[in-house]
Amino acid sequence: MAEQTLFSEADTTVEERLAAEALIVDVDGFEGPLDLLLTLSRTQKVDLRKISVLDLAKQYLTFVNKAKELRIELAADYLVMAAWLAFLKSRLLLPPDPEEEGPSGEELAAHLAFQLERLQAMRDASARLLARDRLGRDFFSRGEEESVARIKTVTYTANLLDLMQAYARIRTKEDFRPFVMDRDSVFTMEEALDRMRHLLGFTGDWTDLISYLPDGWHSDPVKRRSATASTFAASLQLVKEGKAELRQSESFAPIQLRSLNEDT
Amino acid sequence: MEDQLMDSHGAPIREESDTLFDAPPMAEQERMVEAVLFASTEPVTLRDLEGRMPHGCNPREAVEHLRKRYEGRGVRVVRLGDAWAIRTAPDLGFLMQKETTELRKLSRAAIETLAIVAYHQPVTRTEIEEIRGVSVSRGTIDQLMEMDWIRLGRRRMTPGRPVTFVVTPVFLDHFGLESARDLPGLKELRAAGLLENRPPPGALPMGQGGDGDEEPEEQAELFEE
Amino acid sequence: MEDQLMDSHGAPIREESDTLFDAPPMAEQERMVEAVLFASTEPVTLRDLEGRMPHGCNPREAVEHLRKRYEGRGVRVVRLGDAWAIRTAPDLGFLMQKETTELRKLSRAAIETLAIVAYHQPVTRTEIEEIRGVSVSRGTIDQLMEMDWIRLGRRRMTPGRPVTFVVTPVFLDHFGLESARDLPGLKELRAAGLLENRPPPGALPMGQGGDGDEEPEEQAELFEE
Repeated sequence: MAEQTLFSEADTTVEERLAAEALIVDVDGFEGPLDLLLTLSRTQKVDLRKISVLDLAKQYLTFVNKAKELRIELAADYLVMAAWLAFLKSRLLLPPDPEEEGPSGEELAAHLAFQLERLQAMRDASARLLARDRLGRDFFSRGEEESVARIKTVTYTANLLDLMQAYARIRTKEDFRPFVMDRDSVFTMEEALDRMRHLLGFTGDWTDLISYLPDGWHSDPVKRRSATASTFAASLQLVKEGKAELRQSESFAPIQLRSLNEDT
Repeated sequence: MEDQLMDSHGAPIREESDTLFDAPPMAEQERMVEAVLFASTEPVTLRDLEGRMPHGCNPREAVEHLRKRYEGRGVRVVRLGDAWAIRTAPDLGFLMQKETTELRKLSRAAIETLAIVAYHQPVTRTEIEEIRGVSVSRGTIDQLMEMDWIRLGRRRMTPGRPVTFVVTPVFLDHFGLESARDLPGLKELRAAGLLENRPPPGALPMGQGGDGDEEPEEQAELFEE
Repeated sequence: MEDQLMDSHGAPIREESDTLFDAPPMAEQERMVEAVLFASTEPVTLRDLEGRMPHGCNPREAVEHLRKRYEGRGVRVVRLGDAWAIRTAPDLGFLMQKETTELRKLSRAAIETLAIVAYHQPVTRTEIEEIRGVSVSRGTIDQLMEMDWIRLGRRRMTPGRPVTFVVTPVFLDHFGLESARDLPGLKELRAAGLLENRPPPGALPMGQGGDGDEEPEEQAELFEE
């Protein structure tokens, strides 16, 4: 950045400096860095094809520095462009490094000039478009549409925008559901506990814990895992409460559960 | 147009100096009347014509020329009270039948159903209901089929072999699409600002972050040729 | 004009022996086209004309005759893509102050985006952003689509299959263009290479905004055949 300040005062005339200040006051009016570059390029008063990209890069960097001095917040786009132009400037000023990969400074500069010329061309084109004779201002359509009411048919219409918005509406509806609603593969411990407290009354003898899994939670591995875990946790809770007891004949054998209330 | 002095009713004030300016030639006056009668939303009176045309014009004569010119043509210059208008020749009224169709907006249920068929085709009725979150009435499907915007596709190779729905060439034509695959995806809709609601950050359910809502295998089926 | 057999609704009676009757003479076909074009505020397609006119008519030829007939008159027969319409002559606009509608004010971004779509069509959103050097703001595309000046074109056959935008017949009608080929200065711009989509040498910082939110692999999957 220190390097850029070298240019900021030395290379600019009073006129240019005033112009730059006017630009800064107006910074909100620019539509992005390319637009700003195009505006700056006007101070060179030459055909865009003959523009000096190096001068333009210097002007831009001066502009960004001034904005900083005046504590004007520049959008990230402008700063990215500033960094890129600083890079371009160094490439243009330093002799080419044969080791260095990638496009040369001249190629990059030529492309930037092309982009500016293309943007200017589109600006001119839109102005020419708007200057054309226009329907409803210079020429007119039939004022009184004739309706010869003879056959009346109802046609339902919709346009593409309706269609896309309808689809968007449906698809975004889900974005607003509470998070828990989407966990349809999770069987919570509260649910398991509820279910087991209820079932325990009907089962007197030792029963496989797996048989307590709710219907529909057996086949899908994700659901089965969740239901098994919560059912097991719930059974531990019941044991702790003294309502049931658990047994397992050996490691990895089925775990069995029995109600204690039945015995007493 | 020249500046004109207007009286309190907006009609031009005739002055002696009028004769200093030549009125446009009659052929030009006829053109003017033709354009005004064509573009006006209601019949135009001679007085109104005079008010609009340059100084010194003679709309009565110009209208008369125009009326003669249109004799035997597909439209005629007709007098309605003290006003003039252009009307279709009565013998050609049979060509105007299409003008009388009444346009109505498609109902929300229908447009949503249509959107789902377009984006998810081939899609079964059950799937439509799952996506919309409400049941789809028989009438909605019937209406869309009657309009020839959707039709039956192949039966799905799943238990029950449910029928599927796909969109028709008439649909593509109406919506100016070359194919259903030209429809923008959710991300593109969002990027184009067509999605009003952005979910609050962090509240995304799993699989909603990307276009996870489009199941690849369904979509592949979608565009089978 | 000839007498025609009419049914109770005033429509000509078609008989089985359609082919026995020759199509109406060209002068009569011209009258029919004249009546239909006059009656409609919207452009009418050749296809629509053909559908309305009796069997065997040649609306293309009839409309060409009609166009010649109206040369130099107060209204003109204009071509808009494959549709036709009657519009007032632009030099008479000054007579129409009453009809002038307030043209919707477009933002600079919207106008530039419109011009880019018109001159570069079919064009993707990313390309628009590359040319303008700034991301397309939310709602700009939306607004132009709502005005029915641009619509979706074919998807680009590049990775990501991005949607493209093209201008509509309504756009052509509004700006009095026969087709997008008649855009002012199009040839010169093309000759100067300014309508090319030149890839930047290496990576440029600008115009990259739109790319991030398109997932090539998802989209490719989406539209696999």
